[in-house]
Amino acid sequence: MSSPMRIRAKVEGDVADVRVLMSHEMETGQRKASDGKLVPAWFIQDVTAALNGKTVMTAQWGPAVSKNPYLQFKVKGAKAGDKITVTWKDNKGESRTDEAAIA
Amino acid sequence: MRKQIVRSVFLAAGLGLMAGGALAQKTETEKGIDRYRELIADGNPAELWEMQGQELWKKKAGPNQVSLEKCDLGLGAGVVKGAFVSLPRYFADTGKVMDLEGRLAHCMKTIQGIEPKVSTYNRDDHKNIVALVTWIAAESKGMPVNVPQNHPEEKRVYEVGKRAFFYRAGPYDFACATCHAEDNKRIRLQGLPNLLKKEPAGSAYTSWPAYRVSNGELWPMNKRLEDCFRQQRFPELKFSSELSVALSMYMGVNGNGVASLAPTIKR
Amino acid sequence: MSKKIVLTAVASALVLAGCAGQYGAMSDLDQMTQGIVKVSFQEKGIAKLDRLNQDEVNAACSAAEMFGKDLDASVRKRVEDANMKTIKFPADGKFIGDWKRGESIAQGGRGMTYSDSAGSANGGNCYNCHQISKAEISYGTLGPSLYQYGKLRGDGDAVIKYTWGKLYNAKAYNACTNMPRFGHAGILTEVQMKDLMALLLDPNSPVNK
Amino acid sequence: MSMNRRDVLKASGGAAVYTALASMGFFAANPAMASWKKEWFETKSIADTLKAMGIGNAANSNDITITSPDIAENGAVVPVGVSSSLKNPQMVAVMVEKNPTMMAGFYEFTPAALADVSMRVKMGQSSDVYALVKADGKFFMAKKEIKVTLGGCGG
Repeated sequence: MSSPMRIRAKVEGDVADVRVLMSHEMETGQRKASDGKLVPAWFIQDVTAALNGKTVMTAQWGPAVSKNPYLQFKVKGAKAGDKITVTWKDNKGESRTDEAAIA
Repeated sequence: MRKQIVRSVFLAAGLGLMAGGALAQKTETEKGIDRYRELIADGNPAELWEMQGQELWKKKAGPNQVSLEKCDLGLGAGVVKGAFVSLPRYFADTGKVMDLEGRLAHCMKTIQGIEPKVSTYNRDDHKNIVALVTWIAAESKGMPVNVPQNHPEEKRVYEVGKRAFFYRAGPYDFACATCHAEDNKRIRLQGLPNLLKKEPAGSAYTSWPAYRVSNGELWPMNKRLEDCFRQQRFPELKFSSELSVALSMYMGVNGNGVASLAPTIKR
Repeated sequence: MSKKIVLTAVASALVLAGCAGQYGAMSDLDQMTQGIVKVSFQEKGIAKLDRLNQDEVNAACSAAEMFGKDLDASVRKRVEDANMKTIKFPADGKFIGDWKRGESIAQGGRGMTYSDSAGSANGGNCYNCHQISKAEISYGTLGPSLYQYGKLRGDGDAVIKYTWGKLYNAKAYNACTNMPRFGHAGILTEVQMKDLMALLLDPNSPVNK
Repeated sequence: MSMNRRDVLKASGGAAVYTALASMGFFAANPAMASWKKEWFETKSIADTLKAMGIGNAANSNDITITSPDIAENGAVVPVGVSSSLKNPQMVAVMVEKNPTMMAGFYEFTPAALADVSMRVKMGQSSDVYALVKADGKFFMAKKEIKVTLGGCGG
C-alpha cells in the first residue's frame, strides 16, 4: 500500500507552480542488499498531471529518478481553487492518485 | 633519546605546514556544495513523514483506542507547538528527564495502552515515532531553542552530557569532542559544527529530524547520535538511553536561543 | 581496570581548572557518567562493551579537555612515554611500501564499526582529516595538510622513524592528539602502514609532486 | 489500446490532436495506456538515445536553461531543472551521460503546461547532463557538467 503524495500548488498571475513529493523506493534493480542479492527494480514509470480533470502533462521515468521523487512543473490558465490531480504508476503496476486545490 | 630527535624534527619540519591548511576560507568546492544544499532544501521529502505524523497524532490506536492528543510533551496535555524546542526536560510524572522520542513512547504506553517496541530504528512502533517526531518538530520551526535548566535533574543531566561529550574511548580514541569542539573543521567535505558554541550547537540540535539523501531515510536525533557513535567505533547506543538524553540536553542547552530548523534535509 | 586512574586524573584536572564542585563533588558526576555510559550501549557485531573502557591517556585527556585545559606536564610525560614504548618498527627494517596501495588505504574509511565484519581490511580514514594528494578535493581539515609531506621534510632516517611512529601511535608524541593509534590499536597492518609511508615519503608519490 | 499514443500524434500532426484527446480526459482516464518506452531507457550514448527516439538531429540551443548545482554533494539526489523559452514546447527529456543508461525521464506537455520542470536524479559519477527539448516539432539540446563528490564518513 502506498503513502499519499504531498502536492502543493500556488498560482501567480495565471501560472500555477506545482510541487509534488511522492513516497516511493525507486529501486534501480542494480543495488545489492546486505545479503549480497540484487534488489529487484521497482520504480515509478508513468506520471500524469491534470488541471481540473484535463491532462496537462505526462511523464515517463526510469530508475535514475531519486528515491521519494520530487517533481515541479508549471501550468498555465490556472486560478486559485482549481484542482491539480497527479497519478503515478510503477513497474509493478501499482498506482496512486492524489489531488490538491491550488492556493 | 629517540623521542628527543623525533620531536625536534617535527618542530623544524612540521610547524610550517600546520599553519597553511587550517585557514577557514571557503573553497570553490565548498561554495558549490552550499548551492547544492540550497537547491535540495526545496522539496524536502521529510514533508511526507510530517503528513503521516500529523495523522498518527490524531488517530485512535492501541487497546484503549484513543489518540495521542492528550499526550503531555512538557507544555501541557496536547500542546505540540513549542514542545520540540524545549525538550529534553524533567517530567514530574515519571521523575525523569526525557527526550521527545522517549516521551512519545511513554504516551503510547500510558495513554494508548500499547507496549511500544521502539528499540530498533524505523521498526515496529519506532516507525510511528519517526513520523510523529517529524511533524512535532515541524510545528516548532523558527522558534528559539529553549531547553530548560530549572530542575536539579535537568542540571545534573546536562553535566552528565558534558562529560559524555568529552568521553574518549573505542579503538580510535574518539569522543564527540574529537570532531565537534572546534570551529570550521571538516570530515572530507562535511562541515562539523562546533557544539560548544551557541549558533552551531543550536543549528545542529534542530537539524534533526532530517531526511537523509544518502539512504532516503528520516533520522530522528537518537538515530543521529547512534550513528555518530557507530562511526566512533563504539557499540550500539540505545535510543532514549540516559546517555542519549544527556547528550541531547547538552547540545540543546548549548544552543538555546537559536531558531529551530527541523525537519531538514542532509546529505 | 582504570576507574582509580580515571578518578585521579579527573581530580588533578579539577585542581588545574580551579573548578570546585558546583553540583556536589565532581567525582560523583564523573563516576555517574561512567556508569551511564556502560548501561546506555549494547554490544553489536564486532563492537563489544569493552570498547567503552578508557586507558590512562584517554581518561586523562577526556578529563582535561572538558575544561579546555592541557594535561598536567607530569601526566603528559608519563602517558607519552608509555605510548612511545608501544611503537614497533618493521621487523625487516623496510619502512616504505607501495604508494599506489597507500593512496587507496588513505581513501578508505571502512572498518571496525559494529556494521563491519571482523577480518576485513580496514581503511586508513586519512582523507577524512587530512589533505594528502592534490587531486583529491574531498578532504577533511581536522588534521594538518600532508600535501608535499616528503618533499618538505626529505626522507632521512629521523623523518622515516618519526613518521612511522606517528602512524603507529600518535599519542607517543602528543598525548591528546585526535589521531587514532593505527598500529597500537590494530587498525592497520604493518604492510598497510608501509604503503602509507610510501604515499607520504616516496618521491614518486603524487603527494610529493 | 494497441496503437501507440505517439504514433497517433505523429500521424495526425501534433498538438491539436493531443489537446483534443486531453480535453476529453483521454489520458487521465487511461493512465495505463501510456506504454513505457523501454527502448528509450536502455541506451548508453547520446547518439543511440536520439536514434532510439527516432530523432535525426538535435541542434544546440541557448534557449534551454539547465538549473542544477555545479557540484553535487551526494549523487543519490541531484536536482536538475530544465526550462525553455522555445515556442510551442512539446517535450523535455533529461539524460545523464555516464549513468548505466542515459535517460532519466521525459515530460510531454499540452499547451496548458510550460516547458519548466524540475526533478532529482541519481548520478553514479561526475557527468554531463543533457536536456533535450522538442518545440514546434523540432529538437534542441543543451548540456551541463555536474561533478559528484563522494562523501567520506559522517554527516
